[in-house]
Amino acid sequence: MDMGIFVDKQTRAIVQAITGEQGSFHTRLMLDYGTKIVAGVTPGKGGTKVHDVPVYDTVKEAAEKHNANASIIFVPAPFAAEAAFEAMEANLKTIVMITEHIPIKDAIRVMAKAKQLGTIVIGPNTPGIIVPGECKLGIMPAHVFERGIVGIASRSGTLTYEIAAGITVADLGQSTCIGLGGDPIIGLSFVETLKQFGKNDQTKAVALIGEIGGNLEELAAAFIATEGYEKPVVAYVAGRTAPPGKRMGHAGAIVMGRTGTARSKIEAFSKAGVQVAEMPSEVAKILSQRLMKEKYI
Amino acid sequence: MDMGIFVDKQTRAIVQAITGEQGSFHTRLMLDYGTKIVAGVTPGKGGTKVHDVPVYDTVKEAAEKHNANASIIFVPAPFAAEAAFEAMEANLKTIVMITEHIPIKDAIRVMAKAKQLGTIVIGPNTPGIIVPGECKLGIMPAHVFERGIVGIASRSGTLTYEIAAGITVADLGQSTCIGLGGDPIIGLSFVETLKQFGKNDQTKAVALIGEIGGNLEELAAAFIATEGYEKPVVAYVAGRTAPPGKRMGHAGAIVMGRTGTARSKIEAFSKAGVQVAEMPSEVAKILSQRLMKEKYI
Amino acid sequence: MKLFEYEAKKIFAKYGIPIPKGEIATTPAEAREVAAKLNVPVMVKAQILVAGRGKAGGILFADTPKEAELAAEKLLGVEIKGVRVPSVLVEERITAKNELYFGITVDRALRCYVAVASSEGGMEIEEVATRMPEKVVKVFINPIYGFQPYHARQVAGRIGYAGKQMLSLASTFFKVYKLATDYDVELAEMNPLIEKTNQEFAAADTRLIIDDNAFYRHREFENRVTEEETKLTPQEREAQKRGLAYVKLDGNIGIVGNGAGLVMATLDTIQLYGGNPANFLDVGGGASAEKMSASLKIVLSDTRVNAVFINVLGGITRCDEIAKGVLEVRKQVGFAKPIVIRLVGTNEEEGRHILTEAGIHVLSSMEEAAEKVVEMAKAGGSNGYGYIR
Amino acid sequence: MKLFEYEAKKIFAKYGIPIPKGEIATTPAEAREVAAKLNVPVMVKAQILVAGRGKAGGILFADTPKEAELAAEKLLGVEIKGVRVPSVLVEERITAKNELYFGITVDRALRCYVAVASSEGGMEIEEVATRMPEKVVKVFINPIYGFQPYHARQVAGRIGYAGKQMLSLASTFFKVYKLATDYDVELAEMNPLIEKTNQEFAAADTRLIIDDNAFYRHREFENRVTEEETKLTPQEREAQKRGLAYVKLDGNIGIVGNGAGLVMATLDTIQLYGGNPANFLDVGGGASAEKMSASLKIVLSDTRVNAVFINVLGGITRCDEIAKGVLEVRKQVGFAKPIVIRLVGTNEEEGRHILTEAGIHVLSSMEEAAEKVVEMAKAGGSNGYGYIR
Repeated sequence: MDMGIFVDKQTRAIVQAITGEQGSFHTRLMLDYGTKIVAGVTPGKGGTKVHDVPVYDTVKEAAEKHNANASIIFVPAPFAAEAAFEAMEANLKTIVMITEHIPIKDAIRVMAKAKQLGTIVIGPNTPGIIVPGECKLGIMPAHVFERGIVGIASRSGTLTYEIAAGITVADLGQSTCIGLGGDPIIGLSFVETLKQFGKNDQTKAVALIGEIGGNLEELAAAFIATEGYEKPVVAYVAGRTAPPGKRMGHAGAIVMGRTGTARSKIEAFSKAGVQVAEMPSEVAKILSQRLMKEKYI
Repeated sequence: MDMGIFVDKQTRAIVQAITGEQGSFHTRLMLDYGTKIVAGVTPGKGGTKVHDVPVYDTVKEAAEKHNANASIIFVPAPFAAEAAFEAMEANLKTIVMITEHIPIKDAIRVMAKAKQLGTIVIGPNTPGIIVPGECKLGIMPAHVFERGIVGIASRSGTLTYEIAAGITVADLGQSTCIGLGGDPIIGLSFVETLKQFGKNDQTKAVALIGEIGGNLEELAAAFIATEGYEKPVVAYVAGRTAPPGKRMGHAGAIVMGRTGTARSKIEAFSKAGVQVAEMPSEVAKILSQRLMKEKYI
Repeated sequence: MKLFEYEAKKIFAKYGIPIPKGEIATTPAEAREVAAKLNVPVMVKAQILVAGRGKAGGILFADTPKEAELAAEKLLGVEIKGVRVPSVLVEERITAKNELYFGITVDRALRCYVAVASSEGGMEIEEVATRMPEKVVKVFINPIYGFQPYHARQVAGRIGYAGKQMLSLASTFFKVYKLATDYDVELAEMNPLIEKTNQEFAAADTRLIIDDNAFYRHREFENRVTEEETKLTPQEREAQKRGLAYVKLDGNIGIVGNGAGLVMATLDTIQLYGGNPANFLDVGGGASAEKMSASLKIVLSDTRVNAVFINVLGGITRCDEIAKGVLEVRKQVGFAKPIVIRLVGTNEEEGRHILTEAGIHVLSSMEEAAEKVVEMAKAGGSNGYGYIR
Repeated sequence: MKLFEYEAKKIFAKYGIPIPKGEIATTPAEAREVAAKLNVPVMVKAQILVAGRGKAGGILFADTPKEAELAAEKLLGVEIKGVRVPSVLVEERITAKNELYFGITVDRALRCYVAVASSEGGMEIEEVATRMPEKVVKVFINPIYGFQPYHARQVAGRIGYAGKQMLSLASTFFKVYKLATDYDVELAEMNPLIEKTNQEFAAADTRLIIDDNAFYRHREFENRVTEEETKLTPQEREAQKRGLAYVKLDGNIGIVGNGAGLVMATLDTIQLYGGNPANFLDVGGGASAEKMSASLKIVLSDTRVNAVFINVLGGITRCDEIAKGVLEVRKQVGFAKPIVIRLVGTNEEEGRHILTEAGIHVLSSMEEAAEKVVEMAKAGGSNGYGYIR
């Protein structure tokens, strides 16, 4: 049985920009977690090693020699889209883009190619993905996660750890925790993630952590309502107090005119029967109640 | 039974740049031949008519209102690639590009999109396609063609009429005569056309009319040899006397360094067992002999 | 980054998009000169970046140079929707037969650019979309093949134009797309795009928002950013200099946290408990002691603030670094305002230890801390009552 | 259109691709000056567009300015492979540790651009491909996504470079691709691309062929075309002016036909019968009487021609127009040389009628006509023996 979605113990990942500060630091943490980091790529540094991981000049070479199927990208923003193209062309099917500040125009092109090839792109501007106990392809602190039954999809970083920690403390744990990314253009939507969690046996409930900007939450609410989603879903939406026209830290967290308000999202969830937590700590509480009611715990 | 390949009596075509001199002139000739020209397109001339054919501003509108499935393009070279994109997006599946002098860069993009969508592009720089008695989507003189059993694929215009006329006089006639186009980048190759003729019951023999430049003839020869092509094939290759580095009228008819010589093509055909005519008039003669031997006539 | 109307219009004009004749003026006398030069009835338009400028009285009409001068006098230096008017655009007044809309923006859900057009311009397009959805034409742009001239013609046809006018509109739409791509825009908009009585068109008002993340491809805006800085509050300026995400809000509780989502949630929680945040400040991931102390100093320097909430959940961020940063501030500038600290996560023990050693109490629950800080702020944040002295 | 080496190098340099220092010279004195200015051993390179220039003695070495002057004297005005040398490029001589190859060209069969590289440069790449196919790296370029920097790195790695040299090579390859796309090239080539003893690289020789059909996007080449015209034969110049496809050949039988393929086939047939065509001339599709007469006059004006073959199969072209054009020429300039006419197809009857009325005999079979014209040319094309007087 699959423990989580998108990645697992068999995932063989490369790290793009492995020789950089971030890349090298998190390679060590991912290796420590047990993730199979099979190779790294930094153009011009081919032939060297980082934490005993061999480094190549091109993704093609790294992927072919080590039979990789995933990549995590730490490449600086101006070159990150190109890095994603390189990974897609090398046939890596899951790509985590940690990089922040990628121009929208570039992100749009990356997602178009990903759609064509059927590549899963997590991010950009994401903490990554973790299937506790199996695989961590990201920069999240491992200690707040515990193998369990809640699938988390979030547009945020630290707030996710906050809520995940609550879920861990409540002894529910996570099947997978996935950061969709804080940018306006990201590879995965709540709807796509909900579909995956729907098919995943390990996942008994889903937590959606949204924020202002865009309409991914509204689309998720519509999907849940029209499809009659079977697993319990709890939502939290950050940014109720955010003024319009201001970016709240994330490039994607902005109310534009009348669209993208927390209110609109919360109303949409409520209408779809999704319980919305008022405070981060409530997410775990509501999940516990719902899961008890449904006799999962 | 299909009489020919790619087009037939059911083909419903639009003419792009129908209000131009060429477009209007050949629309009349195609209508006279019985081709279903259902609409025309010239931006800014929507609402007018040409030879009673309604004109629209966009291909989308023309195609949707008249349920078209093909297009013939007379649009000037700088806008011809865009016209092809418009036709492809409107879901027209057979596109004849009469236009000459389209830049290579543009043609490459057109062919890439066509491949993606599965669109058949005939040309550019082609006289078009004719299935005698059924459909003429092109600018060739109709009187040299007669319904019959020889499939012709050619990179040339007038030379094709010369050879087709000979085949008509020899009472063999044509199942389809298709001009691949005289440009370096064209939508169909001899190989692709051979495959179609192979599947077409009406076609009992194939005439390939090549010329210097590129290696489509060599590839056709290799295909015939390795696949064991079942129908008799006769070839003619123009340009034995052409000096290297000079364009012989067609943008594509050029010997570059050592590649693209008539000699190389003729040798390849001969090696593949394809009889090569020395003079245009010999094509019909050889075909008659071969077909008599195979008891088709 | 939002460009002023006159800046945007310069760029539109560069692409051959027709705009009304006009010039910028920063004094009433200049406005008079421009109007005299134009020698036609003019509009005097406040150059501010807030929406709804017209309704708020930011656009005045003037039939003579003298009237233009008076109009400029009325607008310059005045605050509209809380923003001071630094300059006015004096522009020929064009009689509109029709007011249209055209814009290129980003569709986040479909992950593509989208062209939006309407025969009903002059008001916000969202309003048209709500009131007359059938009047809004949207064309989603294929990221690989782009917006082609024939798409522009389709759009022009669908909003009701034919013949030469269709061609002329389409040509303008296509130029806007070209501009949008070249300049990495989040929004390029003509609203209203005016159909004149002579059947021609002019972009009477334009908006451009450039993707900040693409500035490295548009070095020409670097100066623009520097100019903008002079209009920032001291806190905003300092945060920008240090690459911190800072947004000024209306309240009195200063906030420092790590992670945009967590800080937003902190603001929301404060409000739930009846408090009012004074700012959003994300210290970022993996912040050093130095970055933490810079952040805290920014918040403390805001005179409106009478209590501070530090909310850190350590992931890549280490709690000991945060603690060190806090102590550094106390050493350097002292704590004139009460501060509530919630600190959990990576190196939590070390961080708590550093702070408790220094006599500073640390909380674990975000909600408890939020409640506490709201209480303090309500009490006026008097130092005596402060949670931390 | 082929560019001269020095023209190509200017463009390569504009893209930041390293090239040897050097300047063009049109006189020996200039060559001396350039060499003196460079103050290093130089190469003096004939600027002609034919391949194999080096082997044909078109590149000379010079260690002193005086030697450079002498070398230029040797080359300038001399004919190499039948082409007069109009100028020389005087260029610093670079010691090569290795000679590489890199080029972007068109793959006709796969309908895409292709990047070709080799660690074996300095000779024609087809030769390398024949002799050491394993030394040729080809990357077919996806028309939608293009040649990306990582493709360039893959190529640089595959021809044996690593580290900084790999990065530097890749950067150069990528720039060549950028240039190739911007300039609509059929071929952009560095051969040899030299690896210097200091590990750096320089494009010692470059070739650029621009797609003639894309000139409307590159107006800067229009003057270049005009300049070229001065080097054309009168026949070539006249044909170019009238937009006729004309190629000069070595023989004595002038050819006019309609359709490139048919004219090529006509040349081939003439040769089969033992004749030698003097030219290729395609009058084009749907030619008017005027265009026909212009074409015929071009062929007749060639003093080498002693017999003419007109081969027309009317499709869009109307035989009556062709006939009228022929008569017009007879009226204007007379027929000083025998002419054989083969005329069939659209309006054949009218065309034949016009010509036979005028006493001109018309044939139907291309082969019969070809045989006839060869016979005439062999007879010296004396007017008395001519098929048409």
